[in-house]
Amino acid sequence: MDLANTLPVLLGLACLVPLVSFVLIVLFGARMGKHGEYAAYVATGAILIAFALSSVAMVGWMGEHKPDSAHAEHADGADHTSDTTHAAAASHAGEAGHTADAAHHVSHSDHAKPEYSGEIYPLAVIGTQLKLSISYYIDTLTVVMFCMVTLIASCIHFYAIGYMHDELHEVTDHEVHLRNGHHLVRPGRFHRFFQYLSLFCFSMLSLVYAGNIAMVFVFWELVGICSYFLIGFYFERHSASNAANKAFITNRVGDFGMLIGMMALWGSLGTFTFADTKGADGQVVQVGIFSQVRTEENHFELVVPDGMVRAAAASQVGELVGKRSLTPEAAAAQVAAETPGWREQGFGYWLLCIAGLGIFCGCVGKSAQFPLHVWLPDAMEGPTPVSALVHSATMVAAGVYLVGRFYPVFTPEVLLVIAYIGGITLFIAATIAITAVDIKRVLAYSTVSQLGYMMLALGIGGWVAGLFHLITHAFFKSLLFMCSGSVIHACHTNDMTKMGGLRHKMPWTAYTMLIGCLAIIGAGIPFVIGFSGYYSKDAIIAQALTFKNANPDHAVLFYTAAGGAALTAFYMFRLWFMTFSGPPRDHHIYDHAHESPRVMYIPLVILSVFAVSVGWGIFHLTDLLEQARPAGILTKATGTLLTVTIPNEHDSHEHAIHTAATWIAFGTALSGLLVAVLFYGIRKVDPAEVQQTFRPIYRFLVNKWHFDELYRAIFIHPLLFLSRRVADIDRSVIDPFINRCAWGVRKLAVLDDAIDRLGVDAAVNVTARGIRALGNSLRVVQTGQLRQYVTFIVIGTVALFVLASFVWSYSWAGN
Amino acid sequence: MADYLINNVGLFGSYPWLAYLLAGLVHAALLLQLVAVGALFFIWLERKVAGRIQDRLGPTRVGGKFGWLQTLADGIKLIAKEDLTPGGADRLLFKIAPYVSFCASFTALISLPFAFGWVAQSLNIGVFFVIAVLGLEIFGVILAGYASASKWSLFGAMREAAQVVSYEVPLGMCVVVPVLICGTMDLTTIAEMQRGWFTNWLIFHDPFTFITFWVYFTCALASVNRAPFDLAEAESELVAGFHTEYSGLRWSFFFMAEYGSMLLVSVLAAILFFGGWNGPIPITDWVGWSYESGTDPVTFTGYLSNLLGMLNVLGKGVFGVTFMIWVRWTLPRLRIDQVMKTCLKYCTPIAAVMFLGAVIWKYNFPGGLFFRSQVPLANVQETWQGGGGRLIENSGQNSQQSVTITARSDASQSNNQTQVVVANDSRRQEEALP
Amino acid sequence: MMNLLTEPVGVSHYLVVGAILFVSGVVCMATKRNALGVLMGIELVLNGANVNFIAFSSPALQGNSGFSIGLDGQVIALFVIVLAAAEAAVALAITLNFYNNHATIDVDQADELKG
Amino acid sequence: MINWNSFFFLLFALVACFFALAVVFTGSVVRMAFFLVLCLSATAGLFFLANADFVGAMQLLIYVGGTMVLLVFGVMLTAQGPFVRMKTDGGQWLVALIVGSSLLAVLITAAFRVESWRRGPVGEAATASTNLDPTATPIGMALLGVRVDAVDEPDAVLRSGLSGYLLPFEIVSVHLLVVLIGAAYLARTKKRVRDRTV
Repeated sequence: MDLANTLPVLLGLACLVPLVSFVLIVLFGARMGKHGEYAAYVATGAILIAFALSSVAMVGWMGEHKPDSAHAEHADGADHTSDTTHAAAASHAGEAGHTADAAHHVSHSDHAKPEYSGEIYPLAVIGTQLKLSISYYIDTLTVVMFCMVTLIASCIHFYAIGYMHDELHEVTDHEVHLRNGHHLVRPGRFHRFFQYLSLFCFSMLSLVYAGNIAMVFVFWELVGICSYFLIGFYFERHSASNAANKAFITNRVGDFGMLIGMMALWGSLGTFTFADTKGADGQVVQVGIFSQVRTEENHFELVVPDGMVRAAAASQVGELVGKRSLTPEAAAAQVAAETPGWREQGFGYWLLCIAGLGIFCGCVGKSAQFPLHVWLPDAMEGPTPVSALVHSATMVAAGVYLVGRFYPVFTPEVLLVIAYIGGITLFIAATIAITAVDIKRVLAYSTVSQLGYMMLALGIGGWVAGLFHLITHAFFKSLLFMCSGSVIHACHTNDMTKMGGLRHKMPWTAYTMLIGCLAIIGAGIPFVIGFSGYYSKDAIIAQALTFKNANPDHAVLFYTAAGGAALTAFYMFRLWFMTFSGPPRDHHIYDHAHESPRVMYIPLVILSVFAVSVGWGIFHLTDLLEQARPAGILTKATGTLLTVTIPNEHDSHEHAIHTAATWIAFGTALSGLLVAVLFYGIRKVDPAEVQQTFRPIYRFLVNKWHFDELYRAIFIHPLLFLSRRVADIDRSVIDPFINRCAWGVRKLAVLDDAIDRLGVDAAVNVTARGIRALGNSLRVVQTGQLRQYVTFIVIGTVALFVLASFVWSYSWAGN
Repeated sequence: MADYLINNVGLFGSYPWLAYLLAGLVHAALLLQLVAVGALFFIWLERKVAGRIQDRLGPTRVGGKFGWLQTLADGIKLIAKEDLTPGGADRLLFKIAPYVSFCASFTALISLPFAFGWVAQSLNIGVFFVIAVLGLEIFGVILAGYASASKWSLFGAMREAAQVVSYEVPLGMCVVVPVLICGTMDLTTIAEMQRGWFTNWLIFHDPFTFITFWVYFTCALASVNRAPFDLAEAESELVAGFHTEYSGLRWSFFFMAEYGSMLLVSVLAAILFFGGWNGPIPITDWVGWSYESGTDPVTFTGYLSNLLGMLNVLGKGVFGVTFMIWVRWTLPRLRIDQVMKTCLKYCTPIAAVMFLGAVIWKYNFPGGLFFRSQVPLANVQETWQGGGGRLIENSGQNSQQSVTITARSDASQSNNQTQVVVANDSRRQEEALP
Repeated sequence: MMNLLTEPVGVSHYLVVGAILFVSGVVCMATKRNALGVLMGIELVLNGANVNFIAFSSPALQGNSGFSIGLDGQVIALFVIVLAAAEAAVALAITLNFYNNHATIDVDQADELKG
Repeated sequence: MINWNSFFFLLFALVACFFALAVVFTGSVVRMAFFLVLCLSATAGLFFLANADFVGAMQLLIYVGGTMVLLVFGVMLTAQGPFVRMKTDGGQWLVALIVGSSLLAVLITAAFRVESWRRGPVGEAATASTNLDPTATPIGMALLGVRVDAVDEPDAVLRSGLSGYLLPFEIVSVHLLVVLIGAAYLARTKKRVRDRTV
């Protein structure tokens, strides 16, 4: 299988099929079936095709690049010998000088990873610098993401067919009160829902497929707009439209940062593309971002590329070039000669940091990290399949994905920032989730905190760990959301305090959700086997432990991670118990609750199977990700501005650390679980009392750390104030001015009118009269007599013949 | 025949145009007596059949048994009758009209073969010609209806005009189907290609032709305006339709025309769908009378078999006419709007569909299922078909009357093979073209 | 002038026939007040044209130069015939319409476009 | 000796011309129609003589069987009284005849301009030209886009020019359909404004 040619085609098709279905549904959606029900089949078929294509791609990849278990982290703990040797080598290499390091690299995984990149279609070349093109960049991560997204999306499409069936006919929206007191009655939007889903799938897949940061940005915005549409799907509800706006605007903040990052990269490196673009003859015509930052000759070490150095040292460059004595070539040579020196002086390092931070800023917005995390919980206003697909599994994970993708560019400082942001997010979200009673909001916050986990993991150098958790989390979190969806579908409420005991009514949902919970808390028998979460979370904890050992003064991160695990276990099981166990709290709801249709719980089963097993060795997930690891990030990196050491990830496979991490993860999860059981399972402790005792904290948490209020005070109110002032200025100054102008123009128009009547009209009338007279004189020819016309024609013909023969024979023919 | 005379009889050798004249006269005479005597016979037949159907005897007295001289007697009476012309009539047209009708149905017979090679003037577009000329017949009717300045006549003529003009469409379509299957419009060739067992008859070629035949028959009934389509002379509404004002010989001409065209469409049906002179069982082939490979065109046995063939054709034709008579005395007359509906809403669509079906069938089974496409004895050879071209040399005939004997020898077998091949791939081209 | 009974006819003879048909058609159009008469005139004219086409297409008439436009002439003649039929149908419909509105088919009455 | 081809040509030509003139000089529409039919049939005969048998049959079928009947329809439907007569005054006759005859003169002179047109082929060319292929099948093929008659055209340029008539054929068929519908639409009965003669 010729991957270099087939992969782009396969995955590109996988991107395009949803687009096709989107277009189809946009054009004919309303006419598909009586109420547009076939739109669902179109969209589902499309995504299934995409899934099939990506699986083919995955199989092809596995066939080409065997995932070698040599440096995979063996989560089941077996076969430590190889790991320890590697780890030892790595750690030793860390202290050793460059030579050993280099040797180690050559021996170790720092050969360039398998990747396929290329340009499909050049969009525009502006000047000599800015080159926009549709290009692709495919490595294992891409393929894995494709499989994950398409698989989950397929399940969710099926699920949505069941979940959205109310939209097939007229919908009475009980949350919208019209002025006349009735509820809003509107036509169903079934097909529209699926058209957005298709658009989203297209954008998400293309985002993963994209080969340059500009393209990434475009699809980044596209998934943003999709999420905006889908959150605002019930846009008649104020809450929904507000949530949509909130999400959109918050994301804009992040994207602004991302733009800065992009500009920093492009302005200094002069390219958007990730990988080197090769010419027809195979040698490099344009060096990509990654290989500029981590060049081959110094073993993929992170060094500030020349472009950045010069961009930073603009003044020096300026004076060199400005010198009269130098010809331009000489100046260029001089600059090239000077560049290493400047780099030594640290020029451009901060620029690199800014680029990294900017990119990360976008990720913060998209995957709801600490300052910008407020939109995600409100985004739960959208239909549950949306929450399951967009706001838990794929789009919010896009931020993590992008961090993973841009990992080579991040300096240790940036990584530290990422780690801290992740840690804070993880902690805040977890604490809020404890007190939330809206079932979807609990899940939303848990999503946020899990994303925090991933960011943390990436930030502390756990590249594989973070992305591994991204994948596993995608499965079990979408599973959880869909379960909650089917619960809501059954109870028509989100409030957990009205539920309880539902597991008798809806066993499928209950037990699949139990599996989900176990997966997310990382339950498992230590060193033997466990749910998927067990492996990923272990990896993260282990990495955190390594990081703590490497630089003790950032130990807090490790504690956050560990505590986060405990909190997670607690609130997840709180959710499960409150929903499914115990006596029903609201009998009316309980009596009307029912198991969801098969089309809804079959996807649950499928997903739960993956949620259990995706971490196991059979899927080679970690090995695959290991392939995708960017070259050069296995070396210990130390920050220059901040004192931080990003440890080698393979150190975390070291036996001691691994064992400790496993036990810690297990312990924390277990403790959280026990507390949950204590509170809600066997109800030994009454939560209400605890709330009373810790009232202030409880209030604080219930109010979500007063983030919304804070923002309202800091941003929204000043903005409103400002806009009011502006409006006043508008009324008092600009409007009068406009009115004066209008008055003047009217006067002018009167004048013009006079000219028009006296001058132009007169001329026109005279002409018209003349022509009329002419017509009157000519009308006699037009007798309207058919036969006369015929006669005229014949006469004309004869005349023509005669004339022609005469003229021809006497004048031209010359005889 | 002309060539025979020229080659064998000295007198004509010196004056060939005399030979042509004689030949033409003979042909004309033969056909004329066919029409005239046929008319006499059919009128008698119709009376008898009508009588039987209406549970009476019909003519019995004249000419002893079965009253077989009845129509002759009537003919004599008609000739003896006074030839009236209405006062207000357009005399010229009034007088001419019957002859126009008669000429039409007579002219159509010209290119109608009665046995292999026995055809007055064989055109390679015979079918087309027959249909076209048949369409002319009503013209006389219209003239008659108009010229005799009488409401009844005018109405009758109008109705017939409307009816025939609209029925020509499905009729044409039906006729195209056999043409399409045989790939030629030459009646002789069409008949020759159905040589052999009755399974070779085109009506059994495929389901579509089978249905087509019935549509054809309906439309033929209508276009010779026989009951139930005889609105032109609906005696209960219009006194006698277009020939109300006619009497005597002119009147009888209309009748000859009518029966002539009945016979015509029947024989046409026989040739197009029932194998012409190739009977249900190829007896003459077995006894080896029918023309065989390499033999001279005119042989005695061949002549005999042709005679049998002609009887065969005429038998089929008479059967068809009898069938028409039977239908006439069985079915009630339709209303004009029903007639139109039958044409436009049923016949035309069915014919169109059958045409399509036949096309598809022919394309999928070029040889037919059990229809063994015969190598026709008489074959309109056209040079473009390659492979041998016209065999003017071995038959001293002018290919204007293009009946030429293709020897069924291997050589000309291969010729025909190549022809088939060419035809096939040209068909492919048509398929490929749009 | 050759003896028409003994010598083979050429294109010219056909052309003459065509010309006569054409001209009589034209005269018919020019003199008949009956709309149908005019229609017949048109038919005649088209027929004259057809005769010419056929004459040019037939190699049997082309003297010894032997050049003929071959099949094209006949095919064009076919198209002319078909279009003539179409034209007749439409013209007849128009005539009927005219008759419905004016209770006559005298083309001299149809001078509403008179200037 | 008599050249039968010419003889029949003369016959048909005379009939055609005679009845064409008859059409012109007859008053009654129906008689005109009748004469026209005879004229056209004679023309069809000319076509047969010129070895364009398919076109001839087409002429018979469509013109005589179709167009004429349509015309007679018109006569029937628009007849006021049994015979429609509309007199044309002599002046117009005169003008028409003068113009017509001048046109005739022009055309006939044009007809005899070309030398090789004046007489038909003689000698072996004549014998070659008397037995020509029937043209029905080539025409059918040509209408389907295959010029089987031009397969052995020696001149490559000409051959490339000799493509079939599929497209015109299609266009004409569609055109016929349109005409069918349009005619039906035009001729549908509306309320008749009886006594408003303009």
